[in-house]
Amino acid sequence: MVANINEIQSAAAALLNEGKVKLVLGYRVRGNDRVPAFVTQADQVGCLAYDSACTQNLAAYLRKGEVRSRMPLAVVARPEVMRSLMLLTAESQIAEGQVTVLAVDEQGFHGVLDLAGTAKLLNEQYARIAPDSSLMEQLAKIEAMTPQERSAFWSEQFEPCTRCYACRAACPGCFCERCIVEMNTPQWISTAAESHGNFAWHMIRAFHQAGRCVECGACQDACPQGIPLMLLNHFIAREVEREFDARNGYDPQAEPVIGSWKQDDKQEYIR
Amino acid sequence: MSHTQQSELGARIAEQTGMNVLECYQCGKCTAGCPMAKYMDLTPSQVMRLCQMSDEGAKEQVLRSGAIWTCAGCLTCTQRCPKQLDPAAAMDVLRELSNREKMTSPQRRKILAFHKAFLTTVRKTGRMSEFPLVRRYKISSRDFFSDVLLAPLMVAKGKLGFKAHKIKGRSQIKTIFQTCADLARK
Amino acid sequence: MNSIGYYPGCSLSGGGIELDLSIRGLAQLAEVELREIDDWNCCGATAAHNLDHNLAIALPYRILALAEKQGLGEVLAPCAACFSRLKGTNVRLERSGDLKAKMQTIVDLPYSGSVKILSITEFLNRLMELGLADKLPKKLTGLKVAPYYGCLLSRGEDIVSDDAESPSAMEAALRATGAEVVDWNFATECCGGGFSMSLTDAVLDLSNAILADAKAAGADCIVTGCPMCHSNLDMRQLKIQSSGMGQYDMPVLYLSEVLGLAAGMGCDQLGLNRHFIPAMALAHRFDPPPQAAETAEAVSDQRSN
Amino acid sequence: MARIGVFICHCGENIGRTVDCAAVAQESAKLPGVVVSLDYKYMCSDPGQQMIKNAIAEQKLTGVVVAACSPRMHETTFRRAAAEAGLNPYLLEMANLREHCSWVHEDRPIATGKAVDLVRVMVEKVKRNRALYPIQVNVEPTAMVVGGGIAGIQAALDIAAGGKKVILVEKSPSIGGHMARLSETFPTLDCSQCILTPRMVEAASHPNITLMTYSEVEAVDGFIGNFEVTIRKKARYVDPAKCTGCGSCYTKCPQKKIPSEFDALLGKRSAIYTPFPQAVPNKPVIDAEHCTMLTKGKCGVCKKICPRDAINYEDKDELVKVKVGAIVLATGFELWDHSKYGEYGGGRLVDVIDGFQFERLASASGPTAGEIRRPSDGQVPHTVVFIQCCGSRDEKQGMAYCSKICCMYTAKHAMLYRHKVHDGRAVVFYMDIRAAGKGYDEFTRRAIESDGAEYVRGRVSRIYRRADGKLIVRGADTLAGRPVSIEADLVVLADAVVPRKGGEKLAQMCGVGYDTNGFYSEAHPKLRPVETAAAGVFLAGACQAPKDIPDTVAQASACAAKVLGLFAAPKLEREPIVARVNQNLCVHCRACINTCPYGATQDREIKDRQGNVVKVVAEVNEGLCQGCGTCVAICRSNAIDLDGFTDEQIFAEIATLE
Amino acid sequence: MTQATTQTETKAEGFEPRIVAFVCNWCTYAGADLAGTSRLQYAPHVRIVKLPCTGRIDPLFILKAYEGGADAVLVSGCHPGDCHYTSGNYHARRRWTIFRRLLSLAGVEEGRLFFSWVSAAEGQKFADLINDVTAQVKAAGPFKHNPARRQAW
Repeated sequence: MVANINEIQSAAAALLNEGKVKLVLGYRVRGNDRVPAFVTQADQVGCLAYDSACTQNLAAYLRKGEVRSRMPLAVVARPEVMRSLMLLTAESQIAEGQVTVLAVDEQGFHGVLDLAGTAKLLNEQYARIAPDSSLMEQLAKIEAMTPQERSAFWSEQFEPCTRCYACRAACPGCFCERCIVEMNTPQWISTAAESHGNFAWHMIRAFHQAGRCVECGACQDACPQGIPLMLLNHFIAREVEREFDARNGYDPQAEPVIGSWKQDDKQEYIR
Repeated sequence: MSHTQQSELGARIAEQTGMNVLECYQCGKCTAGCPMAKYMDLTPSQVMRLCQMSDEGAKEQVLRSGAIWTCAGCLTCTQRCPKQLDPAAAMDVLRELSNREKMTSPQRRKILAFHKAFLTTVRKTGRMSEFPLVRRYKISSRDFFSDVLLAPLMVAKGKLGFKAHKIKGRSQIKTIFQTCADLARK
Repeated sequence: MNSIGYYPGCSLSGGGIELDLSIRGLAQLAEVELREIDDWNCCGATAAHNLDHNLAIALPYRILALAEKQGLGEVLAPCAACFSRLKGTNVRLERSGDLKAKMQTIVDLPYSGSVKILSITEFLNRLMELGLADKLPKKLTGLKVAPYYGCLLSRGEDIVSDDAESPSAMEAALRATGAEVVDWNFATECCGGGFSMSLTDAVLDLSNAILADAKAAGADCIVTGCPMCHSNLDMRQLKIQSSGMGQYDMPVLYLSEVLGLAAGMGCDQLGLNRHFIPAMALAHRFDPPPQAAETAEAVSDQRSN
Repeated sequence: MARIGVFICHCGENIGRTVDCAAVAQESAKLPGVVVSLDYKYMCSDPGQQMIKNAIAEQKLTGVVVAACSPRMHETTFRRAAAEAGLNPYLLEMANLREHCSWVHEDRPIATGKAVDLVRVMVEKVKRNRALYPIQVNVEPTAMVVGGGIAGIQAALDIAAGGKKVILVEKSPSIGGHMARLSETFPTLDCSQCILTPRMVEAASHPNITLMTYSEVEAVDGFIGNFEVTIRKKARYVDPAKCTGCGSCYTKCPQKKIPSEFDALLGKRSAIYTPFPQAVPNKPVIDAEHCTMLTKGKCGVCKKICPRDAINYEDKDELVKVKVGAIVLATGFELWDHSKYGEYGGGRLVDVIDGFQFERLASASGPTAGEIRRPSDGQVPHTVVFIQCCGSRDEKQGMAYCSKICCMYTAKHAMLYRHKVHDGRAVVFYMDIRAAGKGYDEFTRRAIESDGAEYVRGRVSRIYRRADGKLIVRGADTLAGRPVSIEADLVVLADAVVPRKGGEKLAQMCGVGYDTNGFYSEAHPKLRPVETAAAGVFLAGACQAPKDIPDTVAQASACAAKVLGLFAAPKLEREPIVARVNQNLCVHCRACINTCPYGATQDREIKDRQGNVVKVVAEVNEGLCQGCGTCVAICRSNAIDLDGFTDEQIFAEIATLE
Repeated sequence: MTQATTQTETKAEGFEPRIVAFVCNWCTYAGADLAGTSRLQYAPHVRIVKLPCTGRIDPLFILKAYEGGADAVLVSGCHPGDCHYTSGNYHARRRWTIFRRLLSLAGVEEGRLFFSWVSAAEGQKFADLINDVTAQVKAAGPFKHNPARRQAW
C-alpha cells in the first residue's frame, strides 16, 4: 500500500464534497484481489486503496454508459492510465472538465490534476517509461527466428484463445460501439475459435493499437489463457516510434499516427 | 544509370566515383571558381564536356591535356557545382588514366615527376622526407637550379630532414604498392 | 588524464615542425596525452590519389587499421591533407562494403571503421573545452588575425563540418586569445597546394593574392592550420617579395602557435623562431624577450644616471 | 435473387485472338446468378449495345458484366446503354479482358482461364452493387479570387464581365501585385504602371467586383459550388468609408524610416502609409508593428491631423464569412532569398541586389527617381554585372527548374541600364538565353547588338567586395574557354522565382496539391492546365509555375472561362462514388476527420427531440467527398463504407479468387 | 479456381502461384492498361482487385487474401506526390509500414508481400514488377507456412 493512501482518500472526499465530481473511480481490496471501486459519496472513500497490484486500467470504464452518465468524475491513475486518458482526449472520447486525475505511482500520491495538468506531469515526469526488458528480450528472440518458426510460435500462442474478448474489455482503447469482429455483412474476421480466425483477430487487434497502445498491460493481465499480447503491443509501439517518431498517450492533441502522414515517411520497402 | 550510354571516360568516372558526367550542363561554374584555370590549356568545364563525348579525339584531348595535371584538387568546383557533381574526383580518374596510358602532357611533366618522386620515397621508406624527395624530384625533372638557395635556409630552420625515416613495416608498404600496381594492370 | 591518438604525418617532422611542437605543448598544458600511432606511414598526400585510386585508399587504410589495433578511438591528424585523406577514406569505407573488403585484401589488416579522425581545429576546440580556455593568461589584445582555412579545412562536404563559404572553426579559439579576427575575402582561396616545387609560378601568384588581401584587410598575421599552406605563404613569401610582386612581411602562424602565445609558451617552444617571415617581433609584442626588457631597463638606467 | 448478364466482347481480334471468348461465355453461363452470357464481335458497337439493352429488358437483369476493354475506355458507354434500358448504370461493371489479359498474354488456354477469373470476380462484385444516383449540387454563382496581382485582377475582370460576382482578396493594402513595381515591361518596354493602373481602377469600380484588400483567407470549407470561406480583414486603423485619401496623415507621420516593401526595401515609408501613390484603394493603413501609438501609446499625430476623423487606433481584425461557388488561386510568386548563396556574399553585400530592387532603381517613381544609383553610397555604378539563374537550375539549392522570366527581364535590365548610363558597362552572365515568345528573341538580340550588353556564357562562382569597394565577380566565359574576373560596382542577381511563402497552407485549405517546389499542381499538365485536383478550384499565374505577364493574363482569362462555364448551369451533377457513415456504429474517434484530404468528413451532432446533443458522430459531406475511401480503411469500427467499392463487394472479389 | 484455370494449372509444369494485387484506379490500374496497350507480355498469375485509391486498402484485405490461400499479395498505387486524391497513398504507406512489420513478426515471410508505386505512365514498370514478383514467388514455392490460411477441413 502506498504510504500516503490517506491523501488519496481525502482528495477524493474533497472532490465529492465540493461537488467537483460525481464519481471517484479507484481501487479497493477484495481478498487478494484489487477491484475497481466506484465511490459516489465522500463517506465511502475509506475503501479506496492503491498499491502495485492495482494493474487494471480504470480508463476502460470511461466508455461504459453508467460511468459516463456520472461525469464529471475522478480517476485514480498511474502513468499508463494517464496516458490512456491522453489518448481518449485525443480521440475525443473525453474532454477537459469531464475527468479529474488522482495521480499515483509507486512512490505515492501526486495530487489532483486536470487533463492539461496531467499532460504536463506525464511529459515532465514520465516522458520515458522504460519498456520491460524481458519483453524486449523475448521480442529479440522471436525476431531472430526464421519465418516458419515465428509462424509456428504464434500459432502455438494463439491456439488456446477462446475468443472471450477479455483483452478487448480490459483495454481503454477498445471503445468501439461494435467491434469489427462482430460484423457479419461482410464477415471481417471469423468468430470461430480456430487458427485462421484467431490469427486474424490478434493481428487486427494489435494493428488497431498502432499509435494508440499505452502498454498498460491490462489486456494481457485479463487474458485467461495467458496469451502474450504485450509482445505484439510492445512491438507495434516500438515500430511506431522508430518509423514515425511518435509515442502514444503523451499529447492530448496528438493527430492519430495511423491517419496522418509525412512526406518523407520511410518507404524503402516500396519499389 | 543503366539506360545511359557513357563514353569510355564517362564510364570510367562513373565506375570509380559514381558520378554521371552527362549530368553536367556546362554552366562553367567550375571554371569560374577554379584558381588554376588560368594555367590550364582546357578549362575544367571543357574537361567535363570532353568526357561526355564518346569519340576517340575527345578522350585523347583530355588525357593529353595539361589541365588535368594543373588541377590542385582544391575542391572549389565540387563545392559549388549546381549539379552536385564532383569534377575534382573526375580529375583524379583522368590523371591516373593519363599516366597509365603514357599520355601525360610534356608541359606538365614536372608535376608528374613530383608525384612519382613522392610515391617512390614513400614506397621505399614508408614516409615522405623532404631531402630524399627533393633529390629524387630534381633528378627526374631535371630541374636542378630552382630553389637552390632555399635549401640552406630550410636546414638552418630545422625544416629539411636529410635522413629518410624508415618505418618498420616497410615490407608491408611495398606489398601494398605492389598489389595496387597489379590491380591497375588488370 | 584524457588521451587522443596522434597521427603527426610526414611534414610535421620537417617543414611543419612548428605545428608539431606547438600542438604537443598545448596538449601537455591541457593535460591531454597524445598517443602516436605506432609505425605509421605516409597517407599518400596528393600524390597517391593522382596516380592510383587504390593506393590512395590503401595507405590511409593501413594507418586507420593500426590505430584501431592500438585501441585509439579518436586520432588527431593536424596536417589538413592527412586529415582529408584519412577522414575521406573512412567515409568511403563506410559507404562501400566492397571497398572495405578490397582494402582488407590489399593491406592485409582488418579495420572495422571505428576510428574517428579529428582535424587541427576540432582538436584545438576540444582542448579549449577540456580546460585550455582557462589557461590562456596572455591577452593578444590588438592583434589582428586573418584566419586562413584554405581548401582542405573548408571544403569537402563529407569531411569538413564547417560552412564551406564562410568557415568559422578557428574563430572562437582566436577570439578567446583576445585577438581580433579581420573580415577578409581570401579565407578559403587556394594557395596552390602541393605545386610549390612543380608549378612554382602559380603558387607564387595565388599566395601573393592571399597575402595582398590579408594586408588590405589590415591583418597583422595570417593564421592557418595546414603545413602545406604554411610553407606556401611563409617560405614562398620570400620569393614573392624578392621578385617584386608585393611587400608584406606578413607572419604566418599556425592556430596552435597563436594559442600557445596566449598560453604564455615560449617562442622557441612554439617553433616561432623557425619561420621564414620573422614572427618573433609579433610575439614579442605580447611577450617581451628578457634581453629586450634588460635593454629597456638599461636605457632608463642610463637616463637616470 | 440476382439476375446477372455477362457480355463478352471479342474486340475484333484484339481479345478474340488470345482469349476463347465463346468458352468464356460458356463458363460464365455456369456461374451462380448468371442468367445470360453472350459473346459478340464488337460489344461497343450499336448492335452490341443493343444486345445488352435487349437482355436487360427481356431477362429483367439486376446486374451486368461487360467483359471487354478497360473501363477507362468504355465504362461510360456501357453504363449509358444500361441506363437507356432502364437499369441503374451503377449496376454495370466491366471486366478488363483486353488491356489486362489478351494483350499481355500469348498462351490461349492460360489467357482464357484468366479471362474467366476476371469475369467471375466482376459477377460476384456486381451482385453486391447497389443502384446509385448522381449527386446534385447547387452552385453559388460568386467566385473568389485570391491574390490581387495581374493574374487575380484579370481573372476578376473577366468573370465580372461575364456577369458574375467576384470577391477579390488581396493580403497587402493595395492590389497591383508585382507588376505595379516594375519599371518597364519586356519586350515592348511599355511602362508597367501605365498599362496596369487602368485595370486596377476598373477592378475597383466594377459593380460585380468586391475588393477585399489587406485581407487573407483564413479557412475554406465546403466544396465545388458551395465553398464557405472565412476571410480575415486585417485591422487597417483607418476607416476607409471616412478616409478620402488626402494624404495628410502620411506626410505628417513622424515614423518615416521604415523600409518600403513596395520599393524592395530600398526606399522608405511612414508607419501610416499607402504602399505607392497609385494604390487601389488609395487609402492608407497603419503598420501596427512600427506605429508608436500602437506599440507605445505615444504619438497620435495622424488622428489629430485627419480632417475626416478616419483614424481608429482601436480597430481590430475582423473575420468575414462568404459563400462562393468557385475559387481562383492567383497568389503569385516571390524571389528566392539569395542570402543562402554563401559564394555570392551570403546576403551581406549591399550592392548585390535582386531583380525587384533593380526595377525600383530603374522606375521613375522609385527611390532614386529612376536614376541607377547603388544602395551602399548612392553612386552611379559604372560596371553592372547581371547574373542569371541565381538559384534556378541549381539542384544544390533544391531548385532544378528554370524560372522562365529571368532571361527576358535581365536583358531588359541591361538595356535600361545602358539607356540610363551611356558610358556604363553591362555584363550579363547567362547559361542559356531562353527567349521563346513573340518578339522575345529579337529583344535579347537587341540588348546585345544595339544596346551593347556584354553577354558572357557561364556561371559566376564567387562575388566578394575588395577593400576599395569594388565587387569582384569571378565568372567563366565558357565560349572562349577562360575564367573571367569583372570589377563591378553593382551586381544584380536574377533570383529564382519561388512560390509565395505559406502557399502550402492555402493549398491544403483548398485541397489543391503542390509540387516539391511548392508550386500548385494543375489537374493535368497538358489538357487541364488551369483546373486542380480540387473541383471548383482553379489556378492563374505564377502560383502554378513561373510565368511572364502575357502567359499569366492568358491563364487568368482561361480561369474566368472555366468559372463562367461552371456558373452557367444552376446545378452540378457528380459521380455518386462517396463514403457514408453508419452513425449507429460511429464512436467519433475522429480518425476519419483527421484523414480526409478534402475535409469531407465532419462532426455531426445528433440531438434528441428537445434539441439536446445526445451524440456526436462523423458525417460525410457528399459534395466534398471525392471517393478515395481512405476514411473507410482508417475506421476501426468499420462505420464507414464507400459506395461502389464497399467492403462487401471487395470481400466478394477476394473470396472469388480463392 | 474454375475448370479452365484448373486445366491450365495441371498442364503447366510445377507450381503456379496465386497472387492477389490491390491497385489504385488512377495510377497502377492505368499503368497496367498501358502495359496492355503497349503489348508488354507478363506472367499471368496475378489477379487485380481495383480500388479507387491505395488509401482504401484495409489491412484486412491483405489478411483475407492470405486466408484464401494466396501465395503472395501485391499492393500498388500512385507515387508519392501523385495521388489522385492528394494524400491517400501517404496514408496507405503509414499503414503498410506498420502492418508489414507486424505480419513479418507473425511469420509471414519475406517475399509474400510486395509494395510498389506504379504510375499511369509506367507500363513497363508494371510488366517488370509482375514478372519479378511472379518469379520470386515461384522460386519460393507455395506459401506453406501461411499463418492466416483457412484450414481445409
